[in-house]
Amino acid sequence: MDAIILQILNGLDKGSAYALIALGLTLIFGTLGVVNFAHGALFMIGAFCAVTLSRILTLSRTTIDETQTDFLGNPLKVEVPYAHDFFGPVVGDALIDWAVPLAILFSIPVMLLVGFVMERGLIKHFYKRPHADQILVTFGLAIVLQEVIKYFYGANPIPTPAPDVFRGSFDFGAMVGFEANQIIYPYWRLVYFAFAALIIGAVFAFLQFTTFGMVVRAGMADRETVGLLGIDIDRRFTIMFGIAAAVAGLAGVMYAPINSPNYHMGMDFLVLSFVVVVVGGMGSLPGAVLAGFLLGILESFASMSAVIDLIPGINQVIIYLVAITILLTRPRGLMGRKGVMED
Amino acid sequence: MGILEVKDVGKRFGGLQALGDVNLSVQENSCHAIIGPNGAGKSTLLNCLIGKLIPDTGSVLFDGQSVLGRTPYEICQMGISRVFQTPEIFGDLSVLENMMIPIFAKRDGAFELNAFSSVFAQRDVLEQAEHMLAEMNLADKRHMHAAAMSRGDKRRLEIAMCLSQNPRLLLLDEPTAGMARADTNNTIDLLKQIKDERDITIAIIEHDMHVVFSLADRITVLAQGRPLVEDTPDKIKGHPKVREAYLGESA
Amino acid sequence: MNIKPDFSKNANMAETAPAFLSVWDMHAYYGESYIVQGVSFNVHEGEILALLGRNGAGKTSTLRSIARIGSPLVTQGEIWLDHQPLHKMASHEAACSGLGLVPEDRRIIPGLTVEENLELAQIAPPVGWSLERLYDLFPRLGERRKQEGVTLSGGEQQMLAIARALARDIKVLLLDEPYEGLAPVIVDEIEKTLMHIKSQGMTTILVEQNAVRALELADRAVILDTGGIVFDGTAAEVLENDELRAEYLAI
Amino acid sequence: ASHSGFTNAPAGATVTLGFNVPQTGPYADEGADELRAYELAVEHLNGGGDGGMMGTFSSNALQGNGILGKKVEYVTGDTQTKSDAARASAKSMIEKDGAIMITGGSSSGVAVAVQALCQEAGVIFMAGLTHSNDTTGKDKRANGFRHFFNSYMSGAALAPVLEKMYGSDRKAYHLTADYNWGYTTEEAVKSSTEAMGWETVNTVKTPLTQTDFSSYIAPVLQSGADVLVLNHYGGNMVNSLTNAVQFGLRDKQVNGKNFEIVVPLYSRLMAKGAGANVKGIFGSTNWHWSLQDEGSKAFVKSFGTKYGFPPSQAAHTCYVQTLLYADAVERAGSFAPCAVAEALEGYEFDGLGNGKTLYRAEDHQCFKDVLVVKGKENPTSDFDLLEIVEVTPASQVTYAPDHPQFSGGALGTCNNGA
Amino acid sequence: MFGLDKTDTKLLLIVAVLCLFAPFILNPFPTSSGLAQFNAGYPDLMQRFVIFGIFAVGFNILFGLTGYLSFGHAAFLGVGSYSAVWMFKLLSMNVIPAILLSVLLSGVFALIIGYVSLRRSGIYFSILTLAFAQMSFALAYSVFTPITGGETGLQLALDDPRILGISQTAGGNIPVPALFGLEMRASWDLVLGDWQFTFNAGYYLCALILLAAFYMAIRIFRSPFGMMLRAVKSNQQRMNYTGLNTKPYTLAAFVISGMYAGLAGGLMASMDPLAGAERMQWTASGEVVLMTILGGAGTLIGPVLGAGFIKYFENIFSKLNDNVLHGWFAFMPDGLENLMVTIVHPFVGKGWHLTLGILFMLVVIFLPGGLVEGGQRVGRLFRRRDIKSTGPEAEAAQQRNAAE
Ligand SMILES: Nc1ncnc2c1ncn2[C@@H]1O[C@H](COP(=O)(O)OP(=O)(O)OP(=O)(O)O)[C@@H](O)[C@H]1O
Ligand SMILES: Nc1ncnc2c1ncn2[C@@H]1O[C@H](COP(=O)(O)OP(=O)(O)OP(=O)(O)O)[C@@H](O)[C@H]1O
Ligand SMILES: [Mg+2]
Ligand SMILES: [Mg+2]
Repeated sequence: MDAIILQILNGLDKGSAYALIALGLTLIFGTLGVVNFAHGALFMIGAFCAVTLSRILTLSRTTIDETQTDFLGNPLKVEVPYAHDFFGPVVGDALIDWAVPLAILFSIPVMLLVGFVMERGLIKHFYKRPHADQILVTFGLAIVLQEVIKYFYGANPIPTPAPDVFRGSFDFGAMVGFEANQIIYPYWRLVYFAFAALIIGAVFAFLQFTTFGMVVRAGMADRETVGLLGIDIDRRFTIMFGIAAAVAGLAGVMYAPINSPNYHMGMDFLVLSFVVVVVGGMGSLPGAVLAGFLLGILESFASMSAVIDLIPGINQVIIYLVAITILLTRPRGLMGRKGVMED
Repeated sequence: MGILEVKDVGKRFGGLQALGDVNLSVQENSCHAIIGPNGAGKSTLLNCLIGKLIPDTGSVLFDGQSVLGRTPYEICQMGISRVFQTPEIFGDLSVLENMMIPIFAKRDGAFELNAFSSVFAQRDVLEQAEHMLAEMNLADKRHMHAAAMSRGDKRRLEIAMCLSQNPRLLLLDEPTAGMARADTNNTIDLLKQIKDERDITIAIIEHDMHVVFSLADRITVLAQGRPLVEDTPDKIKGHPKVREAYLGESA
Repeated sequence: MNIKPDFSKNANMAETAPAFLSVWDMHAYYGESYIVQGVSFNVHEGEILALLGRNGAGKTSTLRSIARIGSPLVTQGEIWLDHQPLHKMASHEAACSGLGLVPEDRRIIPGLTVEENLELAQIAPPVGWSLERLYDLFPRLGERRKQEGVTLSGGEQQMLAIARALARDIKVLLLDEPYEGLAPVIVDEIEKTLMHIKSQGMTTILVEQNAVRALELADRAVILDTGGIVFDGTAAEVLENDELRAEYLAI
Repeated sequence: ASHSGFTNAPAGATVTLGFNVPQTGPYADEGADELRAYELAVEHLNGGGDGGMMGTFSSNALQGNGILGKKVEYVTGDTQTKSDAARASAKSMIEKDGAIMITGGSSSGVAVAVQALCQEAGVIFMAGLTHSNDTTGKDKRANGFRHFFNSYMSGAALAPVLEKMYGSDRKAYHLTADYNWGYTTEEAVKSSTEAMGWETVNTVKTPLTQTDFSSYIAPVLQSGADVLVLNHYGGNMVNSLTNAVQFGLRDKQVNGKNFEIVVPLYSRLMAKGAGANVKGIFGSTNWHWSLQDEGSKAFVKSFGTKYGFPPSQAAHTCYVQTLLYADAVERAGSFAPCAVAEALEGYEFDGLGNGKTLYRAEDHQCFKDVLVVKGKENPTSDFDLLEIVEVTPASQVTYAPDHPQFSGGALGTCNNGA
Repeated sequence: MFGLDKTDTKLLLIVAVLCLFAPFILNPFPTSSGLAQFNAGYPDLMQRFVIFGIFAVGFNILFGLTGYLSFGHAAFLGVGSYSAVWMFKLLSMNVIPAILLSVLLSGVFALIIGYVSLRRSGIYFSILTLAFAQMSFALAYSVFTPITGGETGLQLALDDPRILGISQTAGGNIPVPALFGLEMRASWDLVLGDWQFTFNAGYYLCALILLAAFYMAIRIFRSPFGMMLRAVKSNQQRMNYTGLNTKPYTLAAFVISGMYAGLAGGLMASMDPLAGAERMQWTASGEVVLMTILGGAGTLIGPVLGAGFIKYFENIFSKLNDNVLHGWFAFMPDGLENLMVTIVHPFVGKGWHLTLGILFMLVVIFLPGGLVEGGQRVGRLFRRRDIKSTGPEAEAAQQRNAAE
């Protein structure tokens, strides 16, 4: 029983990551109809916003410490962050500690800008082109973005911890009456879950309570006619793209403490996020979110050793197995719209 | 008994009874027109005949055999062809290729793995296609992308495609809409000629009364999913209810 | 490659009264094919102009060029609407300047209900007819307001396309075969509406295959052939000129 | 192919070596470090720089005038850490550039694949970083040599230290990467810890493509285990360790003992990726720059002066492999693979960092001291992340060639190619 | 010729000539020159060009004609490779049975996956194929290790049975794949001055098979079957109401292209007897998609060009290290040399991905029809110049120029 509760919690958390990534993707892919292979790269850039901010905050001057030596036997160079100089050691350290949450603020303008530039400079010309061309160009872009990040940050993962107060875990089991140590849960994952819920809610509200969503959907179905009705669809597409980039970026920023960011983390998530979006159903936001959570939870269950012992290798294939089952039983995924990318 | 027997066919869309208790009998080698106000259920009825929709109730017999439960391609292979209300053609293919496909379907059946001979080596098909294009005044457009044609031309192509299959029952959904007058008249002549020569049965939906009255042997008026009257063209012309609900003063 | 319009046939180009909509020496291409070949004409405020010609003459292309859709691509020419240079605008700007087009294939937006299709038209100012008024004109649309637009019957879709244009406050209405697929009674209804809005000052360009019907309604007529203007004059002139009708309209 | 009796016999005044390392993909940084070491080795062989370990190497055959008087040139390629790409790259070096020896790589899959290729083509393969038992076990080849340690050795070296630190009454839970290297490492660590009295409560395989290990970490505590063994490498290890620490495993008490985590195979680059999470965590490693023997010191100095930071264990292995190859050629007096292999087989040497070392003839595995390390509590720099806890002597990690963990496969005979 | 029309015959002949003379065409630079790094005329890469060419040509039969975008074709490549290696292990080192089995098994595999996946279209189909391929990859890498060799790939061993052959050679080595005694790796060098050209048995076998495969593809493209496939892409609805059953058409296309992939996989294993699981990963499926689009989807020669392009970058650009760069720019003054190396450095060697990414973008932005479109544009340019130079105006202009 507690094992199951535990996996549900894990699943919710994994699911919120999937849902958040898929949410950004479905805005571009499900709504604008662009097969965006660069979405993973946007997620990755978000995570590197956190890395960059923490690098900026820890920008240091070097002083020589004569009492210690480095690996070559020379006096050790010690780095003192400028933040200490400007804000004093206490505030300075606190700033460095809070780099990831601060990066949320930092990343929003950055990602919006990235999204706008990407849409205006590139994607704009590809709405009417075949999906295959979209794949090629966005895949090329993804490689370029990755390589640029690799050039500056290297290929190794870069640890980007959460603020000290969020490190470690709490005993969820003990709180709800189970034995101690049976159901533990890290604080940061709780934060991640809450954050994901917030972003998902905000995006839903924006698209639900304004005509924006409807106009963009209409524009995707038939740009020409929407233009004839006096609507500047280009501008709305740009905004939509910017929002999607920002959502992807935020998902990345918040993910940085969970797994150290590296330059190819986007590619690792790319296939999965496409699967989530399609299983959710093309053009459906709630579908993508639902599929994200569903796959997250099922993946967690499949990783239980009792299950693996029963069906060896199930944890390797569960996502795809579920995807196949759903797509075969429901022609348009969980909540797909008719006619979106069916040909 | 007619070649097409529609019995008690009904179809609902959610709360809307699009068709109810439709009974229709189309005699072999006749032209049967179905007219009626917009949204009366005419296209829906045709959809039920070709397997695009499955009626909720009733039965449809073609030449004594039920068409319900068959897939569209099977129904077509039985000898029913349809021209759609908005032209359905192969936009990415050339006009000539568009013309050849139904002829292949006629010759080779629903599937044939004919992967090693050249399309243009199939002389018989090619000749028939060229002939049909010439008949439809489309010969000079044969190498054009079908999608790049004007709409009137597309419609003529679609009719030609259906005719080339030598169907026993040809269903036409507003075949002359958007066609220039001259071509409309050509089409009427062609249909008449084909009906006589090849003993084809035609069921036609049209709002252009000129076409209806030139072609039809019998007319069914459909209103709100139900047949209102069925009679000969002359009787229908003078029918007061039809005049009021459908034809208006201009007819 | 500058094909100058033939002024001898362009009677009213020389008129002094300032035109409301004026198209001057417009050329447009689909890719490499040269379709609109130097079209010029004027329309005065409150006038109905019939734009006629055979299939493939370039009527649709002309309307699309005026509406600045981008395909066909206008390479040269000026379009002025009420002193605003449409030729410098994108299609949505032209629409906001008072242009409304009812496209020939209706272009109902998939995925949206009837009501959403209409609401969409009222997002960008200025707003025209209210939904209630539109539903009064086309009661069928009112009944079907929650239905997805593309599942409407052909005629209902046509009504929706017209209603959508009226939902915006426009100065010039471009109608591309608006009667297609409509029952005769509805056509009568729409003609009445056109006369009504004309009396309120609406300027209309009407493309229609049923030339006689269009000419009876219109004040003036322009006839197109292979992308160029072959006649520009009053509607009555065409009705009286058998030669013209036979040559370009085949009636 | 030339007619001197073996593949790519050097004809002119130069000899070409092929450095086949991951330049793209997750191990690109490791590959870059390997490449630095190779370049340094070539510099030293050609008589440039300070000579590095050539001065401390027990063999004096190398003169700093290239190999057999021929200037050493090299070509590089990208393995992408995929066996296909690695073989393509190695083939191009052999077929196009005339490389006479191929070396490099940073995973066992690649090492095994390229080793088989070199056997077939008739060139020598000097493995880079490869830790799986199979490389010199069931997939061993006569033309391939490994200077790196292996899963068995990790287990054998770790067990005594773990016993000393954590006692012999422990319950271990293994998370294992679901592919060959993971299997051999799990088996090795399991059998050596069980031998000293530990109990293995559970072993769970995790997919290669897994990035978030939470659902595997979370049940660990419920199992009653008090040690978690992470048989993961690279990104998998960084993530699983990070997740384990996130879940607070290290702060827990189970069975009245502190919960502990063990990482059988450590590398400094991984430790850097995992950041503060490695503090106090034990594992084994092939070599570390803080070793104080003369060879290591010379190498660190030479490398550090040139590049500004200390070398990684992968760099060390690659450097040493190049020297060993060159030395064997000098001693054999020929580039012919079989002659070189003969010179390497059963060869004993010293001064290359891990003390006295033997290239065993039976399986071409190097036997040398293995380091047990621990994540440092107070690192002074980015490189100072691990501290050496124990240098396990070679004798303790040596096993019989027919040890069950290495069974199957045959070395075959050396191939000179054509 | 061969039942092809003139342009197709020309195309086939061009491909034949390219294949035949590839060892010359791909090795244009003398071995001693700095540019020799750009030579691609060594057996392994030449084999790869044609093998991936076959793969892409087959993929294009499905994607180019029907528009169904499969993201799982690498699975068939993998199945082909595994079957071939198993054949080498169990039966003999002759490549013929190995290749036959690869084609057959991948065909069966494609039939099963295609039958299920083709119940959906559009993106849903793509994701279904992706899911199947990813499952195959994940399982091959882990649970199926006993059959697939897992991480290290499936290899030959000295103790394999090889019932119709020998387990090991007299010298105690594993025998190599051969065609009735002709070893696939057998090569013959032609040295002409500073140039060296290598002729390799395996390459020519692959090239012959590519020609056959290409010829078949032309026939399929031009056949009624090919036309039906294009019709499927254009309007399925119309197909159905024309009395045609689209499902067997798409399934046949899927199986044929799966068999092409299996053939490529079998050849790959025949040239280099090892089958790695990465061959089935989505990135490998993605690669063939990229090859096809890059070259020009729906064109005959495009996929082959695309395959060559990507493989060239992967194998040639990744080998350009700083050492090589310094070699090139050595003639410059030191400062300039270093500057040049610094500029070029990020784009070669470990930066080859970057170059590839940039080229993908440039090609798709400026040549919407892929490389073939680029070729056509160049062709048109020449033709236009021809017309110009023969036109009367041009003549007049020339005369004027001469007079001045
Ligand atoms: N899929 C559907 N869902 C809901 N209602 C539908 C659907 N398809 C058709 N209808 C409704 O059913 C009615 C009959 O439609 P049908 O297309 O058969 O009319 P029709 O007689 O062909 O009219 P028209 O002459 O205008 O083409 C219409 O009111 C239409 O709105
Ligand atoms: N997308 C396109 N690409 C290329 N050519 C086109 C395209 N659309 C139309 N054409 C060509 O342009 C010409 C004019 O077409 P247009 O649609 O304007 O004619 P139309 O007068 O509206 O005819 P109809 O009465 O049949 O609707 C036709 O010859 C047509 O083939
Ligand atoms: Mg209808
Ligand atoms: Mg038109």
